[in-house]
Amino acid sequence: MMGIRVQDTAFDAGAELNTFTEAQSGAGAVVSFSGIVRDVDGGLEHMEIEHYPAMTKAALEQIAQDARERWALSDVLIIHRFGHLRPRDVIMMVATASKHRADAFAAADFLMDFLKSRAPFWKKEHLNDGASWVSATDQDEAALKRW
Amino acid sequence: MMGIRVQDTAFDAGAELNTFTEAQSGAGAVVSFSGIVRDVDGGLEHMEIEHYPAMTKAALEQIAQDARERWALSDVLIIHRFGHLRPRDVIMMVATASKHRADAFAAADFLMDFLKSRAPFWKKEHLNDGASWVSATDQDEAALKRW
Amino acid sequence: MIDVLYFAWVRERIGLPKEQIETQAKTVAELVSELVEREERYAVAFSDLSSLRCAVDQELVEFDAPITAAREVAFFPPMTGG
Amino acid sequence: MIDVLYFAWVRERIGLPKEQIETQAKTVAELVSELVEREERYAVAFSDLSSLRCAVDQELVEFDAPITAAREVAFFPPMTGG
Repeated sequence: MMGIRVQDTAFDAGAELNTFTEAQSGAGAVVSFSGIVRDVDGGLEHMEIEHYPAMTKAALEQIAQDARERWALSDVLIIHRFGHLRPRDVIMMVATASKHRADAFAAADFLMDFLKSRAPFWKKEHLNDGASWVSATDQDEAALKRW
Repeated sequence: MMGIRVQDTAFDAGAELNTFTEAQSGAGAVVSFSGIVRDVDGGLEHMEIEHYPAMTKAALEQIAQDARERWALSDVLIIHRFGHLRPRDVIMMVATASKHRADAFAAADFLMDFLKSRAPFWKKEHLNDGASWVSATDQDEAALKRW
Repeated sequence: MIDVLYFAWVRERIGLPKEQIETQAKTVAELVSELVEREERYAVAFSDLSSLRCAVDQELVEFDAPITAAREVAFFPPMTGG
Repeated sequence: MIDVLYFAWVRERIGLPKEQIETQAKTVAELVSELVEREERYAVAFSDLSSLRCAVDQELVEFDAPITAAREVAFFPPMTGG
Protein backbone atom coordinates (compact mmCIF):
# COMPACT_ATOMS: atom_id res chain seq x y z
CA MET A 1 0.00 0.00 0.00
CA MET A 2 1.03 3.60 -0.51
CA GLY A 3 -0.80 6.91 -0.19
CA ILE A 4 0.43 10.13 -1.76
CA ARG A 5 -1.42 13.44 -1.50
CA VAL A 6 -0.46 16.94 -2.61
CA GLN A 7 -2.91 19.60 -1.49
CA ASP A 8 -3.27 23.29 -0.69
CA THR A 9 -5.62 22.71 2.23
CA ALA A 10 -4.66 21.93 5.82
CA PHE A 11 -4.81 18.33 7.06
CA ASP A 12 -5.08 16.76 10.51
CA ALA A 13 -1.80 14.90 11.08
CA GLY A 14 -3.16 13.05 14.12
CA ALA A 15 -6.26 11.84 12.29
CA GLU A 16 -4.08 10.80 9.35
CA LEU A 17 -1.77 8.88 11.70
CA ASN A 18 -4.72 7.03 13.23
CA THR A 19 -6.27 6.17 9.87
CA PHE A 20 -2.89 4.95 8.64
CA THR A 21 -2.25 2.86 11.77
CA GLU A 22 -5.71 1.30 11.78
CA ALA A 23 -5.34 0.25 8.14
CA GLN A 24 -2.32 -1.94 8.93
CA SER A 25 -2.48 -5.64 9.61
CA GLY A 26 0.70 -7.32 10.70
CA ALA A 27 2.65 -4.11 11.31
CA GLY A 28 4.26 -3.72 14.73
CA ALA A 29 5.81 -0.30 14.13
CA VAL A 30 4.57 3.00 12.74
CA VAL A 31 6.85 6.02 12.42
CA SER A 32 5.60 9.47 11.46
CA PHE A 33 7.35 12.71 10.67
CA SER A 34 5.62 16.10 10.59
CA GLY A 35 7.29 19.19 9.20
CA ILE A 36 6.12 22.42 10.79
CA VAL A 37 6.45 26.03 9.63
CA ARG A 38 8.97 27.56 12.03
CA ASP A 39 8.70 31.18 12.88
CA VAL A 40 11.92 32.96 11.89
CA ASP A 41 12.81 35.02 14.96
CA GLY A 42 9.20 36.09 15.27
CA GLY A 43 9.34 37.76 11.87
CA LEU A 44 7.59 35.26 9.62
CA GLU A 45 4.23 36.42 8.35
CA HIS A 46 3.61 33.49 6.09
CA MET A 47 5.28 30.85 3.95
CA GLU A 48 4.43 30.27 0.33
CA ILE A 49 5.11 26.87 -1.18
CA GLU A 50 5.28 26.56 -4.93
CA HIS A 51 5.40 23.21 -6.68
CA TYR A 52 5.47 21.68 -10.15
CA PRO A 53 2.00 20.15 -10.44
CA ALA A 54 2.68 17.90 -13.42
CA MET A 55 5.71 16.41 -11.72
CA THR A 56 5.08 16.46 -7.97
CA LYS A 57 2.95 13.39 -7.47
CA ALA A 58 5.06 11.18 -9.72
CA ALA A 59 8.23 12.34 -7.94
CA LEU A 60 6.75 11.52 -4.54
CA GLU A 61 5.56 8.14 -5.77
CA GLN A 62 9.05 7.38 -7.04
CA ILE A 63 10.59 8.29 -3.68
CA ALA A 64 8.02 6.13 -1.85
CA GLN A 65 8.66 3.29 -4.28
CA ASP A 66 12.42 3.54 -3.70
CA ALA A 67 11.80 3.26 0.04
CA ARG A 68 9.60 0.21 -0.45
CA GLU A 69 12.32 -1.50 -2.42
CA ARG A 70 14.93 -0.91 0.26
CA TRP A 71 12.96 -1.82 3.38
CA ALA A 72 10.21 -4.25 4.33
CA LEU A 73 7.34 -1.77 4.59
CA SER A 74 3.68 -2.63 4.76
CA ASP A 75 2.64 0.93 3.93
CA VAL A 76 3.88 4.44 3.17
CA LEU A 77 1.97 7.73 3.44
CA ILE A 78 3.13 11.11 2.14
CA ILE A 79 1.02 14.27 2.41
CA HIS A 80 2.54 17.58 1.29
CA ARG A 81 0.88 20.98 1.24
CA PHE A 82 1.53 23.82 -1.17
CA GLY A 83 0.22 27.38 -1.26
CA HIS A 84 -0.10 29.75 1.67
CA LEU A 85 0.96 28.56 5.15
CA ARG A 86 1.25 30.29 8.52
CA PRO A 87 3.75 29.77 11.35
CA ARG A 88 3.09 26.48 13.20
CA ASP A 89 1.10 25.03 10.31
CA VAL A 90 1.98 21.43 9.45
CA ILE A 91 3.62 21.56 6.00
CA MET A 92 3.81 17.87 5.34
CA MET A 93 3.93 14.45 6.94
CA VAL A 94 5.23 11.02 6.11
CA ALA A 95 4.30 7.78 7.84
CA THR A 96 5.81 4.33 7.44
CA ALA A 97 4.62 0.97 8.76
CA SER A 98 6.64 -2.21 9.14
CA LYS A 99 6.83 -5.40 11.12
CA HIS A 100 9.94 -4.31 13.03
CA ARG A 101 10.89 -0.81 14.05
CA ALA A 102 14.25 -0.50 12.27
CA ASP A 103 12.61 -0.56 8.82
CA ALA A 104 9.98 2.04 9.67
CA PHE A 105 12.59 4.38 11.19
CA ALA A 106 15.10 4.08 8.35
CA ALA A 107 12.43 4.48 5.67
CA ALA A 108 10.91 7.61 7.23
CA ASP A 109 14.37 9.15 7.56
CA PHE A 110 15.16 8.26 3.93
CA LEU A 111 11.83 9.65 2.68
CA MET A 112 12.50 12.95 4.37
CA ASP A 113 16.00 13.28 2.94
CA PHE A 114 14.71 12.71 -0.58
CA LEU A 115 11.55 14.80 -0.17
CA LYS A 116 13.77 17.65 0.92
CA SER A 117 16.00 17.69 -2.16
CA ARG A 118 14.24 15.69 -4.88
CA ALA A 119 10.57 16.60 -4.69
CA PRO A 120 9.69 19.73 -6.73
CA PHE A 121 8.68 22.13 -3.96
CA TRP A 122 10.11 25.58 -3.30
CA LYS A 123 9.54 27.59 -0.14
CA LYS A 124 9.39 31.35 0.07
CA GLU A 125 9.41 33.08 3.43
CA HIS A 126 7.46 36.29 3.73
CA LEU A 127 9.01 38.16 6.64
CA ASN A 128 8.07 41.49 8.19
CA ASP A 129 10.88 43.11 6.24
CA GLY A 130 10.61 41.35 2.88
CA ALA A 131 10.37 37.99 1.17
CA SER A 132 13.03 35.49 0.17
CA TRP A 133 13.27 32.00 -1.26
CA VAL A 134 14.60 29.40 1.15
CA SER A 135 17.97 28.10 -0.04
CA ALA A 136 18.80 24.43 -0.23
CA THR A 137 21.73 23.64 2.03
CA ASP A 138 24.87 21.61 1.35
CA GLN A 139 23.78 19.58 4.36
CA ASP A 140 20.55 18.57 2.60
CA GLU A 141 22.48 17.41 -0.45
CA ALA A 142 25.03 15.59 1.73
CA ALA A 143 22.21 13.80 3.56
CA LEU A 144 21.34 11.93 0.36
CA LYS A 145 24.76 10.30 0.37
CA ARG A 146 23.87 8.42 3.56
CA TRP A 147 21.66 6.07 1.57
CA MET B 1 9.44 19.90 28.33
CA MET B 2 8.86 16.21 28.76
CA GLY B 3 5.75 14.11 29.27
CA ILE B 4 5.82 10.56 30.62
CA ARG B 5 2.73 8.44 31.17
CA VAL B 6 2.31 4.80 32.16
CA GLN B 7 -1.28 3.60 32.05
CA ASP B 8 -3.47 0.52 31.65
CA THR B 9 -6.07 2.32 29.54
CA ALA B 10 -6.00 2.84 25.79
CA PHE B 11 -4.90 6.22 24.40
CA ASP B 12 -5.46 8.00 21.09
CA ALA B 13 -2.05 8.24 19.40
CA GLY B 14 -3.28 10.73 16.79
CA ALA B 15 -4.80 13.05 19.38
CA GLU B 16 -1.61 12.79 21.44
CA LEU B 17 0.48 13.65 18.37
CA ASN B 18 -1.65 16.73 17.68
CA THR B 19 -1.55 17.94 21.27
CA PHE B 20 2.21 17.43 21.33
CA THR B 21 2.72 19.24 18.00
CA GLU B 22 0.50 22.17 18.94
CA ALA B 23 2.37 22.68 22.21
CA GLN B 24 5.65 23.34 20.39
CA SER B 25 6.97 26.76 19.53
CA GLY B 26 10.07 26.93 17.41
CA ALA B 27 10.09 23.26 16.47
CA GLY B 28 10.22 22.43 12.77
CA ALA B 29 10.21 18.66 13.12
CA VAL B 30 8.11 16.16 15.05
CA VAL B 31 8.80 12.41 14.89
CA SER B 32 6.50 9.83 16.43
CA PHE B 33 6.77 6.09 16.88
CA SER B 34 3.83 3.83 17.73
CA GLY B 35 4.28 0.23 18.77
CA ILE B 36 1.37 -2.02 17.85
CA VAL B 37 0.39 -5.48 19.13
CA ARG B 38 1.11 -7.78 16.19
CA ASP B 39 -0.99 -10.82 15.72
CA VAL B 40 1.23 -13.93 15.79
CA ASP B 41 0.13 -15.92 12.73
CA GLY B 42 -3.50 -15.26 13.62
CA GLY B 43 -3.08 -17.06 16.93
CA LEU B 44 -2.75 -14.22 19.42
CA GLU B 45 -5.71 -13.87 21.75
CA HIS B 46 -4.26 -11.14 23.87
CA MET B 47 -1.04 -9.69 25.20
CA GLU B 48 -0.39 -9.06 28.86
CA ILE B 49 2.15 -6.44 29.85
CA GLU B 50 3.57 -6.53 33.34
CA HIS B 51 5.67 -3.70 34.73
CA TYR B 52 7.48 -2.63 37.89
CA PRO B 53 5.32 0.25 39.11
CA ALA B 54 7.78 1.74 41.59
CA MET B 55 10.50 1.85 38.93
CA THR B 56 8.82 2.38 35.56
CA LYS B 57 8.23 6.09 35.52
CA ALA B 58 11.68 6.95 36.86
CA ALA B 59 13.29 4.65 34.29
CA LEU B 60 11.38 6.30 31.43
CA GLU B 61 12.26 9.75 32.74
CA GLN B 62 15.92 8.78 32.83
CA ILE B 63 15.81 7.54 29.22
CA ALA B 64 14.05 10.74 28.11
CA GLN B 65 16.58 12.81 30.02
CA ASP B 66 19.47 10.97 28.36
CA ALA B 67 17.93 11.77 24.96
CA ARG B 68 17.58 15.44 25.87
CA GLU B 69 21.24 15.60 26.81
CA ARG B 70 22.36 14.10 23.50
CA TRP B 71 20.16 16.03 21.06
CA ALA B 72 18.62 19.50 20.82
CA LEU B 73 15.02 18.58 21.62
CA SER B 74 12.28 20.99 22.50
CA ASP B 75 10.06 18.21 23.86
CA VAL B 76 9.78 14.47 24.47
CA LEU B 77 6.64 12.40 25.03
CA ILE B 78 6.49 8.77 26.16
CA ILE B 79 3.22 6.89 26.75
CA HIS B 80 3.38 3.18 27.60
CA ARG B 81 0.48 0.88 28.40
CA PHE B 82 0.48 -2.12 30.70
CA GLY B 83 -2.18 -4.74 31.44
CA HIS B 84 -4.39 -6.48 28.93
CA LEU B 85 -4.01 -5.63 25.21
CA ARG B 86 -5.54 -7.04 22.05
CA PRO B 87 -4.05 -7.49 18.56
CA ARG B 88 -3.71 -4.12 16.77
CA ASP B 89 -3.87 -2.14 20.01
CA VAL B 90 -1.28 0.60 20.31
CA ILE B 91 1.09 -0.50 23.09
CA MET B 92 3.10 2.67 23.40
CA MET B 93 4.24 5.79 21.61
CA VAL B 94 7.11 8.22 21.73
CA ALA B 95 7.24 11.64 20.14
CA THR B 96 10.18 14.03 19.82
CA ALA B 97 10.26 17.65 18.66
CA SER B 98 13.27 19.61 17.47
CA LYS B 99 14.25 22.53 15.30
CA HIS B 100 15.81 20.29 12.63
CA ARG B 101 14.75 16.81 11.61
CA ALA B 102 17.98 14.93 12.32
CA ASP B 103 17.67 15.47 16.09
CA ALA B 104 14.03 14.36 16.26
CA PHE B 105 14.73 11.23 14.21
CA ALA B 106 17.84 10.17 16.12
CA ALA B 107 16.23 10.81 19.50
CA ALA B 108 13.07 8.81 18.71
CA ASP B 109 15.21 5.92 17.47
CA PHE B 110 17.36 6.09 20.63
CA LEU B 111 14.32 6.26 22.92
CA MET B 112 12.90 3.11 21.33
CA ASP B 113 16.15 1.17 21.67
CA PHE B 114 16.37 1.99 25.36
CA LEU B 115 12.66 1.55 26.08
CA LYS B 116 12.92 -1.90 24.58
CA SER B 117 15.71 -3.14 26.84
CA ARG B 118 15.95 -0.79 29.81
CA ALA B 119 12.39 0.04 30.80
CA PRO B 120 10.87 -2.51 33.22
CA PHE B 121 8.12 -3.99 31.07
CA TRP B 122 7.58 -7.67 30.26
CA LYS B 123 5.25 -8.97 27.58
CA LYS B 124 3.38 -12.25 27.69
CA GLU B 125 1.62 -13.55 24.61
CA HIS B 126 -1.54 -15.53 25.15
CA LEU B 127 -1.94 -17.67 22.04
CA ASN B 128 -4.69 -20.11 21.12
CA ASP B 129 -2.44 -22.96 22.22
CA GLY B 130 -0.87 -21.51 25.35
CA ALA B 131 0.94 -18.54 26.82
CA SER B 132 4.61 -17.56 26.79
CA TRP B 133 6.79 -14.66 27.84
CA VAL B 134 8.34 -12.72 24.95
CA SER B 135 12.12 -13.15 24.97
CA ALA B 136 14.50 -10.26 24.65
CA THR B 137 16.65 -10.68 21.56
CA ASP B 138 20.41 -10.33 21.13
CA GLN B 139 19.50 -7.79 18.44
CA ASP B 140 17.74 -5.60 21.02
CA GLU B 141 20.80 -5.65 23.24
CA ALA B 142 23.11 -5.00 20.28
CA ALA B 143 20.97 -2.01 19.25
CA LEU B 144 22.03 -0.19 22.43
CA LYS B 145 25.65 -0.24 21.29
CA ARG B 146 24.79 2.06 18.38
CA TRP B 147 24.57 5.01 20.77
CA MET C 1 7.56 23.77 -30.26
CA ILE C 2 8.48 22.98 -26.68
CA ASP C 3 6.91 24.11 -23.41
CA VAL C 4 9.42 25.75 -21.11
CA LEU C 5 8.46 26.15 -17.43
CA TYR C 6 10.09 28.26 -14.73
CA PHE C 7 9.65 27.93 -10.98
CA ALA C 8 10.47 29.93 -7.84
CA TRP C 9 13.07 32.69 -8.33
CA VAL C 10 13.76 31.54 -11.91
CA ARG C 11 10.11 32.28 -12.68
CA GLU C 12 10.36 35.64 -10.94
CA ARG C 13 13.54 36.69 -12.78
CA ILE C 14 12.26 35.66 -16.17
CA GLY C 15 8.87 37.14 -15.39
CA LEU C 16 6.62 34.32 -16.49
CA PRO C 17 5.79 30.76 -15.44
CA LYS C 18 5.64 29.18 -18.87
CA GLU C 19 6.21 29.88 -22.54
CA GLN C 20 6.26 28.00 -25.80
CA ILE C 21 9.56 28.10 -27.64
CA GLU C 22 10.52 27.21 -31.18
CA THR C 23 13.96 25.68 -30.93
CA GLN C 24 16.43 23.45 -32.72
CA ALA C 25 18.39 22.84 -29.50
CA LYS C 26 19.40 19.22 -29.01
CA THR C 27 20.12 19.40 -25.28
CA VAL C 28 18.97 21.37 -22.26
CA ALA C 29 22.30 23.21 -22.30
CA GLU C 30 21.79 24.29 -25.93
CA LEU C 31 18.31 25.55 -25.05
CA VAL C 32 19.80 27.56 -22.20
CA SER C 33 22.35 29.12 -24.59
CA GLU C 34 19.57 30.14 -26.96
CA LEU C 35 17.52 31.67 -24.15
CA VAL C 36 20.50 33.55 -22.71
CA GLU C 37 21.07 35.23 -26.07
CA ARG C 38 17.46 36.33 -26.36
CA GLU C 39 17.20 38.85 -23.53
CA GLU C 40 18.99 40.18 -20.50
CA ARG C 41 16.47 38.66 -18.03
CA TYR C 42 17.34 35.16 -19.28
CA ALA C 43 21.06 35.90 -19.01
CA VAL C 44 20.49 36.94 -15.40
CA ALA C 45 18.35 33.91 -14.54
CA PHE C 46 20.82 31.48 -16.11
CA SER C 47 24.02 33.20 -15.02
CA ASP C 48 25.00 30.42 -12.62
CA LEU C 49 23.93 26.97 -13.78
CA SER C 50 25.30 25.32 -10.63
CA SER C 51 22.46 26.99 -8.73
CA LEU C 52 19.85 25.63 -11.15
CA ARG C 53 18.18 22.29 -11.74
CA CYS C 54 16.22 21.10 -14.75
CA ALA C 55 13.65 18.50 -15.66
CA VAL C 56 12.70 17.11 -19.07
CA ASP C 57 9.16 15.80 -19.31
CA GLN C 58 8.92 15.89 -15.50
CA GLU C 59 12.09 13.88 -14.88
CA LEU C 60 15.09 15.45 -13.17
CA VAL C 61 18.03 15.43 -15.60
CA GLU C 62 21.48 16.95 -16.07
CA PHE C 63 21.99 19.89 -18.43
CA ASP C 64 23.48 17.65 -21.11
CA ALA C 65 20.22 15.66 -21.41
CA PRO C 66 18.72 15.45 -24.91
CA ILE C 67 15.49 17.33 -25.63
CA THR C 68 14.87 16.46 -29.27
CA ALA C 69 11.84 14.33 -28.34
CA ALA C 70 10.82 16.40 -25.33
CA ARG C 71 7.52 18.18 -24.88
CA GLU C 72 8.34 20.04 -21.68
CA VAL C 73 11.51 21.43 -20.11
CA ALA C 74 11.49 23.02 -16.64
CA PHE C 75 14.07 25.18 -14.87
CA PHE C 76 14.16 25.82 -11.15
CA PRO C 77 16.44 26.27 -8.14
CA PRO C 78 17.43 23.29 -5.95
CA MET C 79 14.28 21.98 -4.34
CA THR C 80 13.31 22.76 -0.76
CA GLY C 81 10.53 20.34 0.06
CA GLY C 82 9.72 18.63 3.34
CA MET D 1 14.33 -6.99 56.54
CA ILE D 2 14.40 -6.40 52.83
CA ASP D 3 11.57 -6.44 50.26
CA VAL D 4 12.27 -8.86 47.42
CA LEU D 5 10.20 -8.51 44.25
CA TYR D 6 9.81 -10.91 41.34
CA PHE D 7 8.45 -10.15 37.87
CA ALA D 8 7.33 -12.05 34.77
CA TRP D 9 8.44 -15.70 34.66
CA VAL D 10 10.60 -15.25 37.78
CA ARG D 11 7.42 -14.35 39.67
CA GLU D 12 5.62 -17.33 38.17
CA ARG D 13 8.39 -19.83 39.04
CA ILE D 14 8.79 -18.59 42.57
CA GLY D 15 5.03 -18.34 42.94
CA LEU D 16 4.71 -14.92 44.49
CA PRO D 17 5.30 -11.29 43.48
CA LYS D 18 6.89 -10.06 46.68
CA GLU D 19 8.17 -11.21 50.02
CA GLN D 20 10.04 -9.82 53.00
CA ILE D 21 13.32 -11.52 53.78
CA GLU D 22 15.59 -11.42 56.81
CA THR D 23 19.10 -11.58 55.41
CA GLN D 24 22.73 -10.81 56.21
CA ALA D 25 23.67 -10.90 52.50
CA LYS D 26 25.99 -8.07 51.49
CA THR D 27 25.39 -8.26 47.73
CA VAL D 28 22.64 -9.28 45.34
CA ALA D 29 24.63 -12.42 44.50
CA GLU D 30 24.82 -13.41 48.17
CA LEU D 31 21.07 -12.91 48.49
CA VAL D 32 20.56 -15.17 45.47
CA SER D 33 22.74 -17.88 47.09
CA GLU D 34 20.65 -17.73 50.26
CA LEU D 35 17.41 -17.99 48.29
CA VAL D 36 18.65 -20.89 46.16
CA GLU D 37 19.39 -22.89 49.33
CA ARG D 38 15.93 -22.28 50.74
CA GLU D 39 13.73 -24.18 48.31
CA GLU D 40 13.74 -25.95 44.98
CA ARG D 41 11.57 -23.28 43.28
CA TYR D 42 14.24 -20.64 43.96
CA ALA D 43 16.96 -22.94 42.66
CA VAL D 44 14.93 -23.34 39.46
CA ALA D 45 14.22 -19.62 39.06
CA PHE D 46 17.85 -18.65 39.65
CA SER D 47 19.46 -21.54 37.77
CA ASP D 48 20.80 -19.29 34.99
CA LEU D 49 21.77 -15.83 36.18
CA SER D 50 22.73 -14.74 32.66
CA SER D 51 19.01 -14.81 31.82
CA LEU D 52 18.14 -12.62 34.80
CA ARG D 53 18.40 -8.95 35.62
CA CYS D 54 18.18 -7.24 38.99
CA ALA D 55 17.46 -3.84 40.47
CA VAL D 56 18.30 -2.45 43.89
CA ASP D 57 15.97 0.27 45.11
CA GLN D 58 14.58 0.59 41.57
CA GLU D 59 17.96 1.02 39.89
CA LEU D 60 19.28 -1.58 37.46
CA VAL D 61 22.49 -3.06 38.88
CA GLU D 62 24.86 -5.98 38.39
CA PHE D 63 24.68 -9.01 40.68
CA ASP D 64 27.75 -7.89 42.63
CA ALA D 65 25.98 -4.69 43.75
CA PRO D 66 25.85 -4.08 47.53
CA ILE D 67 22.51 -4.38 49.31
CA THR D 68 23.48 -3.61 52.89
CA ALA D 69 21.58 -0.30 52.79
CA ALA D 70 18.90 -1.45 50.36
CA ARG D 71 15.19 -1.53 51.08
CA GLU D 72 14.09 -3.31 47.91
CA VAL D 73 15.67 -5.85 45.55
CA ALA D 74 13.90 -7.00 42.38
CA PHE D 75 14.59 -9.94 40.05
CA PHE D 76 13.26 -10.27 36.51
CA PRO D 77 14.06 -11.45 32.98
CA PRO D 78 15.58 -9.07 30.41
CA MET D 79 13.02 -6.39 29.73
CA THR D 80 10.78 -6.36 26.68
CA GLY D 81 9.25 -2.91 26.57
CA GLY D 82 8.35 -0.80 23.59
